[in-house]
Amino acid sequence: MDFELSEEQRMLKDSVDRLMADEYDFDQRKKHLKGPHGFSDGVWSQFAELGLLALPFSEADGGFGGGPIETMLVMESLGHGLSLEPYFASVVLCGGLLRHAGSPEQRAHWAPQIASGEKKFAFAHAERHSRYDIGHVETKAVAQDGGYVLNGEKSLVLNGDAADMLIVSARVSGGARDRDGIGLFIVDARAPGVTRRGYALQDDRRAAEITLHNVKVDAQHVLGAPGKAFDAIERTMGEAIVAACAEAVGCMDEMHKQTVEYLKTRKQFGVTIGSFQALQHRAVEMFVALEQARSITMYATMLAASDDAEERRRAISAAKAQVGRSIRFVGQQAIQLHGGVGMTHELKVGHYFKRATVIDMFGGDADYHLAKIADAGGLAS
Amino acid sequence: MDFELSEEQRMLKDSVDRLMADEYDFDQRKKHLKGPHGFSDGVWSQFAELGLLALPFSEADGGFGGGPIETMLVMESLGHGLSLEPYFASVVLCGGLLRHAGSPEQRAHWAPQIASGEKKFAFAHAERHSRYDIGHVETKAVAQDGGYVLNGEKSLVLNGDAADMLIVSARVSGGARDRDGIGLFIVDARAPGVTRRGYALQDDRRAAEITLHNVKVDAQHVLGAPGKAFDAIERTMGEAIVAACAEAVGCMDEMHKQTVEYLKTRKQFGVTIGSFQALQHRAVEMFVALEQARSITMYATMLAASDDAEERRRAISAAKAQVGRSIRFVGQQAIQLHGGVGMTHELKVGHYFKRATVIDMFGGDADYHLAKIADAGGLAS
Amino acid sequence: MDLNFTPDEIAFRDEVRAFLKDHLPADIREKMIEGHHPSKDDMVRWTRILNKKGWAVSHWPKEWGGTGWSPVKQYIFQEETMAAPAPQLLPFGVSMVGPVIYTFGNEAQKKRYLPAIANLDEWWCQGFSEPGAGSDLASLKTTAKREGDHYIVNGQKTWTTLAQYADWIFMLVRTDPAAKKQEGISFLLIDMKTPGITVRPIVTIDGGHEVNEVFFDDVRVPAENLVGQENKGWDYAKFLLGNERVGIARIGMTKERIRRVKQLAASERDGERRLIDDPRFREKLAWIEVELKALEMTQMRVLAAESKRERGKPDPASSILKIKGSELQQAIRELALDVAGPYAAPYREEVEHGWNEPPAGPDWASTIAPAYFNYRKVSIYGGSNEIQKNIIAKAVLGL
Amino acid sequence: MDLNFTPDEIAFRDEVRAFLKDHLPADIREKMIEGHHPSKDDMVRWTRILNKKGWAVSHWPKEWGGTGWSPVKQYIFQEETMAAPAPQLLPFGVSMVGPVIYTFGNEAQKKRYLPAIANLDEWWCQGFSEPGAGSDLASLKTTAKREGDHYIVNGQKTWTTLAQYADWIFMLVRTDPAAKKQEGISFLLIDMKTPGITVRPIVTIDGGHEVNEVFFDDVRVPAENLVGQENKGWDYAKFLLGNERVGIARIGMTKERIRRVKQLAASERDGERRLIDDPRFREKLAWIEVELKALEMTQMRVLAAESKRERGKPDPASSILKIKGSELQQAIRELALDVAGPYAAPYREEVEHGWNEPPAGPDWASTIAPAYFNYRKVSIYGGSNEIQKNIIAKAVLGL
Repeated sequence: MDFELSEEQRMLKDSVDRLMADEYDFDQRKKHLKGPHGFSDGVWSQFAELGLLALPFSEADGGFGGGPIETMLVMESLGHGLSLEPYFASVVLCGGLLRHAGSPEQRAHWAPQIASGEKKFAFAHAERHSRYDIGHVETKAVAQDGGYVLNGEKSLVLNGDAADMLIVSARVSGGARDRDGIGLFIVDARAPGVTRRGYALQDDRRAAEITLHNVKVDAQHVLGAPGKAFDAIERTMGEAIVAACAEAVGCMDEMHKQTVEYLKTRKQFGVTIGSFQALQHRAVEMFVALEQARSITMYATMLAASDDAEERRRAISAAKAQVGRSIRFVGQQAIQLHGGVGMTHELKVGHYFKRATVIDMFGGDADYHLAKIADAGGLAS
Repeated sequence: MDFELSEEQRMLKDSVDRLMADEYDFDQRKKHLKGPHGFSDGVWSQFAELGLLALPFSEADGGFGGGPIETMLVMESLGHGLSLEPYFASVVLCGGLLRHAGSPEQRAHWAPQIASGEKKFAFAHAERHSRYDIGHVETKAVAQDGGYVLNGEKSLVLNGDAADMLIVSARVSGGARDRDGIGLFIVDARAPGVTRRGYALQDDRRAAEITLHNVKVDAQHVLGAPGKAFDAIERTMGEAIVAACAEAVGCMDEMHKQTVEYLKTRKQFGVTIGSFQALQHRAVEMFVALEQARSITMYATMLAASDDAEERRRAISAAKAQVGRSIRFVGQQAIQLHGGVGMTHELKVGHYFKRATVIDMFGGDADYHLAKIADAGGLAS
Repeated sequence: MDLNFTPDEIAFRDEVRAFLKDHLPADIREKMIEGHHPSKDDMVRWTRILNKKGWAVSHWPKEWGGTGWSPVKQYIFQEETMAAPAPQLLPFGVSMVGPVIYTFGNEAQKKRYLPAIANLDEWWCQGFSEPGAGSDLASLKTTAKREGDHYIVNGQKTWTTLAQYADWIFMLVRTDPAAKKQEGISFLLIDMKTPGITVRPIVTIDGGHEVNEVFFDDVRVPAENLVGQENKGWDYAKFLLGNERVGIARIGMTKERIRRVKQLAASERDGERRLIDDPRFREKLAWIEVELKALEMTQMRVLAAESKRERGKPDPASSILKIKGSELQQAIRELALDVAGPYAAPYREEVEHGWNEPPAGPDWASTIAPAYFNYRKVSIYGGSNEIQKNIIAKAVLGL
Repeated sequence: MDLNFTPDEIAFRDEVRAFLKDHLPADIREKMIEGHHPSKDDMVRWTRILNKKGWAVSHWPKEWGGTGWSPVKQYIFQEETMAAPAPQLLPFGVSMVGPVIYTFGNEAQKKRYLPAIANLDEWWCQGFSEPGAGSDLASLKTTAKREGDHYIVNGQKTWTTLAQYADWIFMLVRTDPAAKKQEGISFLLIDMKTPGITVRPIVTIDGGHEVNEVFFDDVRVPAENLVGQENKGWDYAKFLLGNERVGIARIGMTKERIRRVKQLAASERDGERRLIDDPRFREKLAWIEVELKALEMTQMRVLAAESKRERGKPDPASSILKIKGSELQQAIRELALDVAGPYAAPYREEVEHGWNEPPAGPDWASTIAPAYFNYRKVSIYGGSNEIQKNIIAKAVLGL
């Protein structure tokens, strides 16, 4: 049992923290937001230079062999900075799919392109009625000429509008929610038959609705065995949920810090409002909720790569449930304790509240994951 | 819309309040508890003299024609006093069954005996696995010689050990939880074949486990049409739940008062602990929970006699759900804010906590009733 | 004790319902159901429809257009309009400055201002809060210095709701800087077109523009615009804030939102299953309904006691209405967030005359997250829930 | 960062488990599962079994019977014994006065007292709290006046856990009435057989007798029973209270209760349906498990940082462990109340050597409500959760 970071991990964390400190104060962030895709290409290049984009890939694939802990460190730091860059979509989600489903050739071909920042990826997976079911795929893939033809509608595709490449899930057989029969396909985002409509999210990141109309995919761009992709999707989504939890911890940490700072400086009735016991206790309750979220995220991080699928799933659901509930409490109280100014667009705390809320809605809310744990017979081993 | 009490209602309330004030201080209560049945025969006589035991019966049956509001007033006051007398079992439960299922002859025969306090009744209904389902009856009633023979086991019979008469539910047809096929039978508690084992409850009231072995019941002691008793049981239990809610409001009101009083007098660190804002706010939250319980109890009281069964059921479930949650919060916080002394048997507050907790477990807890409302499509009309 | 409305009250309720059915414009109603904010034009149209009927300022004295309704009827009217759902009337005129003017103003002021308020010919906003004051309203710094027959006003107000539309602002200003906190404050009416006034929008976290900062730079205000006596403004403000409690729980509005959430949950599918078929969802909703029903009874109890209480001295227990009422307004919007699920995430921009197309998912989803964010305000403004708890602790519990 | 125990730690855990399996008497284990309090004899038997193995005072210096285990191993040992479930060792000797004596006592005291503590040959109780003091421990009034080579002790202690069995009591007494609050306090050891000591039971709301009042009427205590220096007792008390935090979250015990509640819910039927088949029940349980898992990680984080911290100066963040740990101990007992349902109501009397027959329903149900009532104490004693929040606000958040 060891909660210390290795020397390399500490350096990694410091470098991302520094990047956020240097490039992501509130005014800089506003500027990044005005970039062509709603983020900063310059910062993205620095992600690449620091090796962040190569982090999760094996050394054989030109990466640094980072695991869930390294991803946690990066995501928490990005959460602190409220980064707008598509790290989560391109590296965590699509990098994960490539690692879990890709052939050595595919990994050798694509990993360096993700790692260099040259190609940005997006995972076109969710559909209109899939909600939190990662096995829900109605988009069709029909074999043709040794490759496949895709038809269907993809929704809420994170980074969908800025992506160069899409990884599309589509069904080669079975019904809408069958675990069997799902394939993954690498598609050029500008390929004929791909239509994208991009939009902003509540937290300033961007996503797209994507229509696939007779989109042709060559055999070499089929990721893994067609029809057998569910496991890779599940592992990737599990890792992504844990990464999102880490990002939320970064957001909550900031909300808590800013709230405590506000309590120390804001005066009312002639004293700092932090001298009121009821507000002190609320700040402590936020702290407890934050630390519980941090702890369970560490737990899930350490089990995210476990080969025991049951243990892994429960740990991930436990993390998302606790983090979800902490997000609600910490976020709502951060606004409440800031009072009126907390409601304004001009203060950073509301932006953390919004990012955290969007994360809460990713991959299943607390109720969804508690039900999963309950159906699995509970958490304790 | 009118929340004022009538002159008669106010006099009723005052008389019960005065009785409790005169006869139920903490030391008197300890004495009553040592009575042969764990309550005071003297106080019981005064109940009769004040007409409380005749309250719900129609004037034709020798009663005062009181309705749910009158019962609410009495029960809330008994809650304030932590009365040990079997008013709830004898008058509310069995009086209710007599009113809803009894023939004019049966009412004329029994109502005066309840009203005079001469006969104390108990409702032998629950069974080992009935939990909160009021239609669960496995005790058998077999027709014989124009009457019935009862066999079975009844559990958690309130006032079962002190009762002179029992009203027993038993099944003439159908399966364990069928709504059809239930009958009600008036049985002398000392009749051959009746075995009783009495015990105290956590809140100092008493109950009994009752075995019925070939107990003969004459035709004249069959209450209502055999097999058709469910509706009368449901109406009675509904009224009883609302009455129990009123008693709980009385308990919570006391817990809140005593806690606020304690906050005003108890000193720590040189000041009264009521000067600490966190404790002030907690006391306010208790107040809110109490007033919400009081309000919803009034609501259910006013609908308890409604002929719209759906509306009535929802209102009753709403009351029990809200009161149940308020009981947990108010009770737990009353102990917490009293600190160590709140944990002791020597302070009255803990006794209110226990009474309220037992009430919470009567007729279904908050989750049970929320599920009922949810299954009925919600509360709002 | 009788929960039921009298036959007269029921007839009144039916009359209100019928009127709303016939006269609430369909486009406004639709907008309210969809969770959009009514536009200035919507507000004006609706107020004038009500005013024509004689119902715009129902609680005012009959002389100035009031109806003479009992508190119960006032309550019924308010609940029915919220449930319709119709826009709530602009409170700054109808519930705030109007009552101050007819209670403390002179005859000239009454004639000048009251009819225009009733018909929304003039849009009012409220100049009470100042930067840094928060719940400590009396710490205000904006000054009004008497020069001849004018006051010269300097300072800044904030959280000024819908000041962007306002013709007039009613203000608390400091006229005696030497007096202690609550004394030395006066109540002024200021024409927003007066030179020296600048309005700057405050964008809130939901992306909306409801509130503003208002700056006053040597603004010359005729002395006749003073309401009541100089340096007595704090009394009028307390009177006004006391009135503000009427209907503060917004029970009718929450009821309407509950109906809406049920409807959305019945329309939205998780695969083949409707969300409303999830028992856990229904139980969460049931709990909100139960608490709301209890609060409605609490509201009625306060209301029933109201008639016996001195006007302008609200029941301190009405703080319960603010606390629980705001919690439930927030709870139902949080549950709506759960219903929208992932489709709460897309952001839909408000454009000049309405909204652009929803970016993704069901049409209705785009207002869900903004409403969740926006309604955090209801436990902050009008005296935060923490302040309300202080009030109850002191005034009711004697702590 | 690595969550896993090292191979050495796993081997240790297995060793502890095997030992518990073989040596924890079945009757004691059964009593613990059933939720009964262990008797004095149970405590003595179990402590001596552990002491024979050399594990009774594992965290003490090796010289006095300690094991030299790492903090992680201490944690594993504690969790495993709670999960067994075995009785917790009497803390007043092992965790409280023992460490004070070996840290601040003289050689004679160490020799006289420590071995008897380790073997529970002498039963200790704690004389800190006084009537009316509550969380303001330093306001104590019991005096000890030096007369020759004795102290004369007068006053009253309260909440003295299991004093009815005690051979000795360790006391905070005021030796300098003129000094200010925290000064002038000394730490005395007193033989409970000394004339002038009266023990009076306090019955708690669950009907149990765990705590007592202890009265001191001119009790003559040899001066050699003073620990450390006169008037320095407050320092020793702070040291002692700091140690008290170890394992305060009682995670292993709550885990064991979760297992128990699952088992009960699987055995209890609502008609034909087992309670555990109710999804709402399972989800409530799942939430307790999730929070407990998070707390376990928090505990481990505190533990991992422990080795780098000065002894006797606990991490202020460990207050989280007290707050959340006590909340979860209460939550699982509240959920057990839901499982017992109506059968929580019957009261079962504790009799001389155990319990009488359960009055109604399943055997296990009779301890459920008393445990629910009794466990309200865990958020009160040892510094109430409100005090813990004050500590975090000040020491961690700097408010």
